Amino acid sequence: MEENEVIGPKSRDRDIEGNKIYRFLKLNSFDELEMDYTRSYLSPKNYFLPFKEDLVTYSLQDKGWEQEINYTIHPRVIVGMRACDINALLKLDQVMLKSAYPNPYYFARRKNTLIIGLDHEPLEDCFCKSMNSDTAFHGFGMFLTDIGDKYFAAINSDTAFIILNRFDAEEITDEDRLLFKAEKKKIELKFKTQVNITILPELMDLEFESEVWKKWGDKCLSCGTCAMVCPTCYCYGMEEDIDLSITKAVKRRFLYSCNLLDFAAVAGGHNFRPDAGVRLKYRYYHQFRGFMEAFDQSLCVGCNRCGNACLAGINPKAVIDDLIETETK
Amino acid sequence: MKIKIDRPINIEIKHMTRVEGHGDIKIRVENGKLAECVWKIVETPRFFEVMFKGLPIEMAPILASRICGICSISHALASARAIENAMQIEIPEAAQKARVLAKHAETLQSHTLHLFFLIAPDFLNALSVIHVIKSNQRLVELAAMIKGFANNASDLFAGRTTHPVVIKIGGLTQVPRKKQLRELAKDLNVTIPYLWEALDVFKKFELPDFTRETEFVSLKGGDCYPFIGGDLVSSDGVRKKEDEYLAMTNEYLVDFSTSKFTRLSRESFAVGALARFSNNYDLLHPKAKEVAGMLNIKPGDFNPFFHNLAQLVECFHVIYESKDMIAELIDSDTSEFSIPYKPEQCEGVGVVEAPRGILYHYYRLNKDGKIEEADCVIPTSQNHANIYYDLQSFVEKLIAQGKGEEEIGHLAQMLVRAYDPCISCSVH
Amino acid sequence: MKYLGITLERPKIGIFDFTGCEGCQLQIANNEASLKDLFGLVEIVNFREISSERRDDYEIAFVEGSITTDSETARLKKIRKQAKILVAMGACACSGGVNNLRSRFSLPETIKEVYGEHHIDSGPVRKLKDIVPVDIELPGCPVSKNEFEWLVRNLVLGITPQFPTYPVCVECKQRLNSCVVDMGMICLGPITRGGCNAVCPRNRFGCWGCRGPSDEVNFESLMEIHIKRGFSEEQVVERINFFNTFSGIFK
Amino acid sequence: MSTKIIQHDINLEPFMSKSPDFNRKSILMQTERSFKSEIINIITLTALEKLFHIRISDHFERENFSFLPGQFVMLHLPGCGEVPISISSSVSNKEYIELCIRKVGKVTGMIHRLEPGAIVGIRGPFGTHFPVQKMTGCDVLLIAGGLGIAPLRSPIYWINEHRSKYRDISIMYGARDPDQVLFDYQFEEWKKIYGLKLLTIVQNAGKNWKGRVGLITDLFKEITIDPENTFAIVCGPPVMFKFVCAHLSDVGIPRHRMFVSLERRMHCGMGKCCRCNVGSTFTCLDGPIFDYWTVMNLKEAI
Ligand SMILES: Cc1cc2nc3c(=O)[nH]c(=O)nc-3n(C[C@H](O)[C@H](O)[C@H](O)COP(=O)(O)OP(=O)(O)OC[C@H]3O[C@@H](n4cnc5c(N)ncnc54)[C@H](O)[C@@H]3O)c2cc1C
Ligand code: SF4
Ligand code: SF4
Ligand code: SF4
Repeated sequence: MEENEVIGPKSRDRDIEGNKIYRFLKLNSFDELEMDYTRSYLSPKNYFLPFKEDLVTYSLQDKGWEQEINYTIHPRVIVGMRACDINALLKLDQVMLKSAYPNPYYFARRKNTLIIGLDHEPLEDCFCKSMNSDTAFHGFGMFLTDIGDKYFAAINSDTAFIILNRFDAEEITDEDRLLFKAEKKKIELKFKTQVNITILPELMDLEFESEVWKKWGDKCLSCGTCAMVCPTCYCYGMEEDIDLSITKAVKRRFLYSCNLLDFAAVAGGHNFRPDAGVRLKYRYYHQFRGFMEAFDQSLCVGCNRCGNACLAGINPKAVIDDLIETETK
Repeated sequence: MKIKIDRPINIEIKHMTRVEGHGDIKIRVENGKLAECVWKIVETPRFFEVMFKGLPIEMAPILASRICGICSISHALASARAIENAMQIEIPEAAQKARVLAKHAETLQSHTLHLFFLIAPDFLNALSVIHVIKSNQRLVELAAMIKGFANNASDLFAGRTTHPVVIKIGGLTQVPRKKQLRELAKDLNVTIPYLWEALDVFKKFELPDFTRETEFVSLKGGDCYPFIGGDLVSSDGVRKKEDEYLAMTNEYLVDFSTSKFTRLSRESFAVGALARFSNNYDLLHPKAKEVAGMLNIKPGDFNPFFHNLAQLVECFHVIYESKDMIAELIDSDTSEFSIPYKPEQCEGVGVVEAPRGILYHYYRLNKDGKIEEADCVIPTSQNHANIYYDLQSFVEKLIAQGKGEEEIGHLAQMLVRAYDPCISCSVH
Repeated sequence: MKYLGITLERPKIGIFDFTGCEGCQLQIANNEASLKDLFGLVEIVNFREISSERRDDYEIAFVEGSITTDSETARLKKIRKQAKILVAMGACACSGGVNNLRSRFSLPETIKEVYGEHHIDSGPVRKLKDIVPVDIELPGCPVSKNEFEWLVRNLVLGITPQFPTYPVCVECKQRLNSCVVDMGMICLGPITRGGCNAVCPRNRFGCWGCRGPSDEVNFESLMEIHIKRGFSEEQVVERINFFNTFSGIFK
Repeated sequence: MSTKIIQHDINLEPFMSKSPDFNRKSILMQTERSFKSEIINIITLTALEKLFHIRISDHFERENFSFLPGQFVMLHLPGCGEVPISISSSVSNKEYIELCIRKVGKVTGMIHRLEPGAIVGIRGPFGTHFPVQKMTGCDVLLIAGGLGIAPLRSPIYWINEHRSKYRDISIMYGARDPDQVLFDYQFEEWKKIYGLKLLTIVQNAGKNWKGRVGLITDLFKEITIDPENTFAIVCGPPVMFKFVCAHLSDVGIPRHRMFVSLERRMHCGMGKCCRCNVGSTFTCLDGPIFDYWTVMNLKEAI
C-alpha cells in the first residue's frame, strides 16, 4: 500500500434511488475497497489512457527549442477489474501495441500496472456474454472468483504470485475447483441481456442510411459521455500550450469523442458529420463494424456503461434491436 | 512673519482607483475654508433586491454571491443562513465548521488582496503592485504565497475562490475529504511564517495620524471571534438580536450617492475589521493579540488608518484558528453535511461578518419556496457615512496643516482606501 | 520576447468594468503565482481595481460587466474606438448575466422598489454586443483564471483562440465525477460550453450554464431528461434563464 | 501488502537506443519525437501560399530520412500545433524537403510568420504514396486543382528522374484566379526539360491572363487518353476530383488506376486519434493516397 499506488472501486455518491455510484479511485487503505461493487460509472481505462496526458515538453529559446519525452510511470495496482474491462484492455492492446506505431505511453502504463481481476454476477443490462467478453484468460496478473468464503485465484504473473504468497493462500483442492465451476456456471446463466452481434457488421452496412440513426440522433445530446465512460473508446485530440513566460511548451493528448460536434471538421469550416445522428452512427460503426474489419472482433465489450451513463437513454441494446427490427421489416 | 496665501483647491477624482467599484471624491477649498467635500458613489445599481423576487430559494445563495466578486462567500453564507433561520433549521456541525473555514479563507484572501495589492503601493510610492514587483519583489512573493494558500483553502471549502458552489441551503454540497484536509493543513503550516515575514514589512509603514471618534458596530461573539451569526452590538452600548437588524442599520438616502447611508446612535458608525477588533478583542487568538501588541493597536483606537492594522491582526487570527479547526475537522465525523428541508411561508435574517464588516440578508418566502421580498445591507454602505464625515474632518485638518492640493488628494484617497470599500457591493 | 525567432510585441492591455461584481477582474489578480509572468508578457496600462496607472494607449481591452446607463454606453464606445481587440469578459458582458433577472420587472417598478421616489439613472440591461462589436467573448461567471491566461497567451502569439465547442459533460467525465443528474439534480452541463473544468459538478452541484451554449444544443432532449426525473419544465427553464446566456437561442 | 512492484522504465529499454525509423513501422519508438529542422529558405508564391525549404538539422537523421511521392509529414511548431503537410519535393533531394503551405488557420498562420533560421519539428514521413513504380511503362495523367499541385510536385520530380521508364506524361492544372497559379516559374522547365505536356486553366481570367479560361474538366478536350495504359493521379478539392474521376471512368480508365489524396483533420498521423477515420479506414495509415475504387466504397469520403 505504501510503496505502490492502489486503485480500486469506491463509492462516494449515491443516485436518486440510493444505489451506490462506484468509481475507480485511489485507495488510501484496503478498508476502502468495496469488493461487492456492481459496475463502476466510468471504466478504469483512464489509468491506461489518461483523459489528458502531456506527451512532450519543450523548452523554447530564441529560434529553437529542446524537447523532452518521458515515459516514466510509477507502478500501480488496480484491484477489482471485471472480465469485460480486462478484455477491453486486450482490445486496446491491439490498437496501441500491436498495430503500426505502438503507443509507448500506453505501453509504459500497461507494463507498470498489476491487474487483479474480479468476477461478479452480471447486472440486468450487461451484455458482455454476447460480445464474448464475459471471461478473461489473460491480460491480468491475478483473477479472483468468489467461491463462498474464499477466492479462487488464477495467477498470470510472477509479481502476482509473490503478492499472493503474502496472504494465507492455499493450494486449490478439487472441491474448490467444483465450486469454481459452479460459480462460473451461475454467472453464465445470469446474463439477461443479449445482443445479436453476428449479423451486426452486415447490418451496419445495410442500415447505413437508416431512419433509426435519426431517431436516436434526435435524442442525443452530443455530450461525449458515452465515449468518455466506455472502456474501449480511444479517439483523441491534440492540443498544445505555452506558458505565460513563453519559455515552456507542452504537447498534450486528450481523449475525445466522435460524438462531439467538431470531431470531423476540416478546412473552410466543412464538417463531415454535422448531425448528431450521423455522429452517433459513426460511433456504433466504429465499435461494431470498423474494428471488426481491422481486428476481427468488435470493439465493444458489452459492459453497457455507455447506456447506463447516457442521460438520454441511448444504449447499444436498444439501438441494435431497433436496427434489426427495421431490417427485418 | 508668515504670509498665508489662500490658493483655492479643487480636487475632483473620478472613479477612484484601487478600490472595488466606482466612487468619486470631490474637494473644494475656498479662502482657506472647506467649501465642499463629498464622497460620492456613482456605481450603477443592479437592483439585486428585485432580482431575488420570485426565485426559488435554492437560487438565493447563488445569486447573492454575485453581489460582490470579493466577498462572494460571505454573501452566499448570509443568504443561506437567512433562509435557514427563516425555516428554523439547524445545519449539521461539520457543515457549520466547514462554512466558518470557508469564511476564514475568504477573509484571508480579501485582507491580503487589500493590504498587499491596494494599500501597500501607497506606502511604497508606487502606482500599483505591478510597480511594486520591481521595487519590492519579496513583498509580492509573500503576497502570492499567502494569497495562494487562501485561494486553495477557498477552493477546498467553497468550491472555488470567487462565487462559491458548495454553499446550499441546509448545509453544503460536500465537505473536503480528510486527505485533502491533511494536505491543506500542511500548506497552512508553510504559510504562517510568510505572514510573520510580511508583518515586519507592514510594521514599518507610517500611518497618517488622524482620529475621529465614532461608533463601532459588529457581531458579538459568544465564545469565539464572530464571523457567522450572533448578537449585533455597538460600542455605544446598543445590543440587538439578528432579526432586529433594521434597528441597527437605519438606512437613508442621500442625493449625491447611489448607495444608501446608515446611522445608529450618532451621525455615522463604522463597521469592519477595526470595529470587530474593538468589540471582540478578548476573543482573538493569542497569536493575533501578540501581533496587535507589536503593531501598537488597542481596542478603542479610532484612527481609521488602523483599519489596515486590524486587518493584519485578523489575518493572523483566521490562519491560527483555521489551523485548529482543520485539525478538529480531521478528527470528527464529517459524513453529515446537509439536511433536507421543506419550504414554508416564513421570513428570516442572516448575519455574517464579511471581510469589510457586518452583512445582513433578509428574505420573506412564500409556501412554494419562492422569494417574495429580499433585503441586503452591505458593510460598505454602512461605512459610507463614516467615510464621508471622516473625509471632511481629515481634509479640514490637512488644510490647517497647510498641505497642498496634490497631497490632500493623495491622502484623501488613502483614507477612503483604508476602509477597503467595496462599492459595487454597497450599491448592488 | 521571442518565439521561434519571431519577436513578440508586448501588447498594451486595459481592463475596464461596468455594471457587475468585479469578480471577473478579480480572477486576473487572483493568479498571484503567475502574475509576474503575466505582467512581463503584457503591459497593463489601465486596471482601476488594482492600479492607479491610467493610460489610454491600450490595444486590447478586457471589458467586464453589463451596460445600464447612457454614460456607460458612451464610455464603452470610447473604449471600442481605442481598442484593436475588445474582449467581453464574463457572463455580464457577454449576455447581461444575472443582471438580466431584473428585466422580469419594469424599470420604474424596479427603481421604486429599491429607492422609492429617489432619482436613479438606470436603463435596461444590455450586453456589450448590443452596443459595440465584440471580438472575443470570454465566457463564465466568473471567468476562469486559467482560461483568461490562455487567452492572453494566444493573443500575444497572434493566434485566434478556439474555445471548446463541446459541453461541460466532457470535462466532468475527465474529472471522474459522478453525474449529478443521476444524483437527482438539475444540470445544464450537456448544453453548456466546456472549458471551466466542470467546477460545479465537481463540487456535487449541477451546472447553471454560466458559460452559455456549446456549439450543439439539444434543449428538447435536455428537458425530456429532467422531466423524466421528476423536475418540472418551469424549474429547468428557470435554470436556463438564470444567467441569460442562452437568450436568443432558447425561447 | 509490502511487495514493491518492480518499475519498468521503458525509457531505458534497448529499443530506445535505435534511431527512430519511420518507414519501418513495427518497432516501438519515440513516436512523439520530432526531428529538429531548420527553415533554410522561404519562397512566397502567392498571398496565401509559401514554399518552405526545411532541412533536418541532425546529420544522421537527415541521411536516414526517406520518403516516397505522396507521403506527408507532421510539421510541428512547439506550443502552437502540429499539421499534416504533403512533401512537395523530390525524393532524391537529401538536403532539404520542400513544403508548400497555405495559410488557413492557427498553425499555418504561424508558419507564415516565421523567418529563415527558425527551428521547426518534423515527424514522418507518414501515409501511403503514389504507386509510381507500378506506373512504369504507362501514360501518366496528373491532374491538380488549386493547392493540389503541391503533392504532385514530388511524383513529377520522380517521373523526371526516371523519365525513360514512363510514356506520355500530361499535367492538367486548374486554379480559380490567375494569381493563384502556383509554381508557374517552373512550368517552362517542366515542359522543356522534363518533356511533359502541361495544360493550365483558370476559372476567372483577369486582365493579364492569356491562357485558357474554364473548368478543369474542359481540358480533357485537349488530350487523348489511352485508357488501357494510363494511370491518373488527382489532387484537389473533393468536388473537383469527384467530377474529374467520373469523367476518367467514363473514358474507360479503371478506377483502381486512379489515385486521389484525401484530406482529413489529423491529430496524430499514426492511426490512433481516429480523427481521420472513415469507417475502418484511417486516412493517415491507409491513405492519404487511395485508389478511386476504395474511395468510392468509403462511406462519406467526399
Ligand atoms: C494528408 C494531408 C496533406 C496535406 N498537405 C497540405 C499541403 O501540402 N499544404 C497545405 O497547405 N495544407 C496541407 N494539408 C492541410 C493542412 O494540414 C491544414 O490546412 C492544416 O492542418 C490547418 O491547420 P491550422 O492549424 O493552420 O488550421 P486550424 O486553425 O486548425 O483550422 C483552420 C481551418 O482549417 C481546417 N483544418 C484544420 N485541420 C485541417 C486538416 N488536417 N485538413 C483540412 N482542413 C483542416 C479547420 O477546419 C479550419 O477551418 C494537408 C492535409 C492532409 C490531411
Ligand atoms: S457497452 Fe458501450 S461503454 Fe461498454 S464497451 Fe460497448 S460501447 Fe463501450
Ligand atoms: S460575470 Fe459574474 S463574476 Fe463576472 S462580473 Fe458578472 S457577476 Fe461578476
Ligand atoms: S459547471 Fe456550469 S455553472 Fe459551473 S462554471 Fe461551468 S459552466 Fe458555469
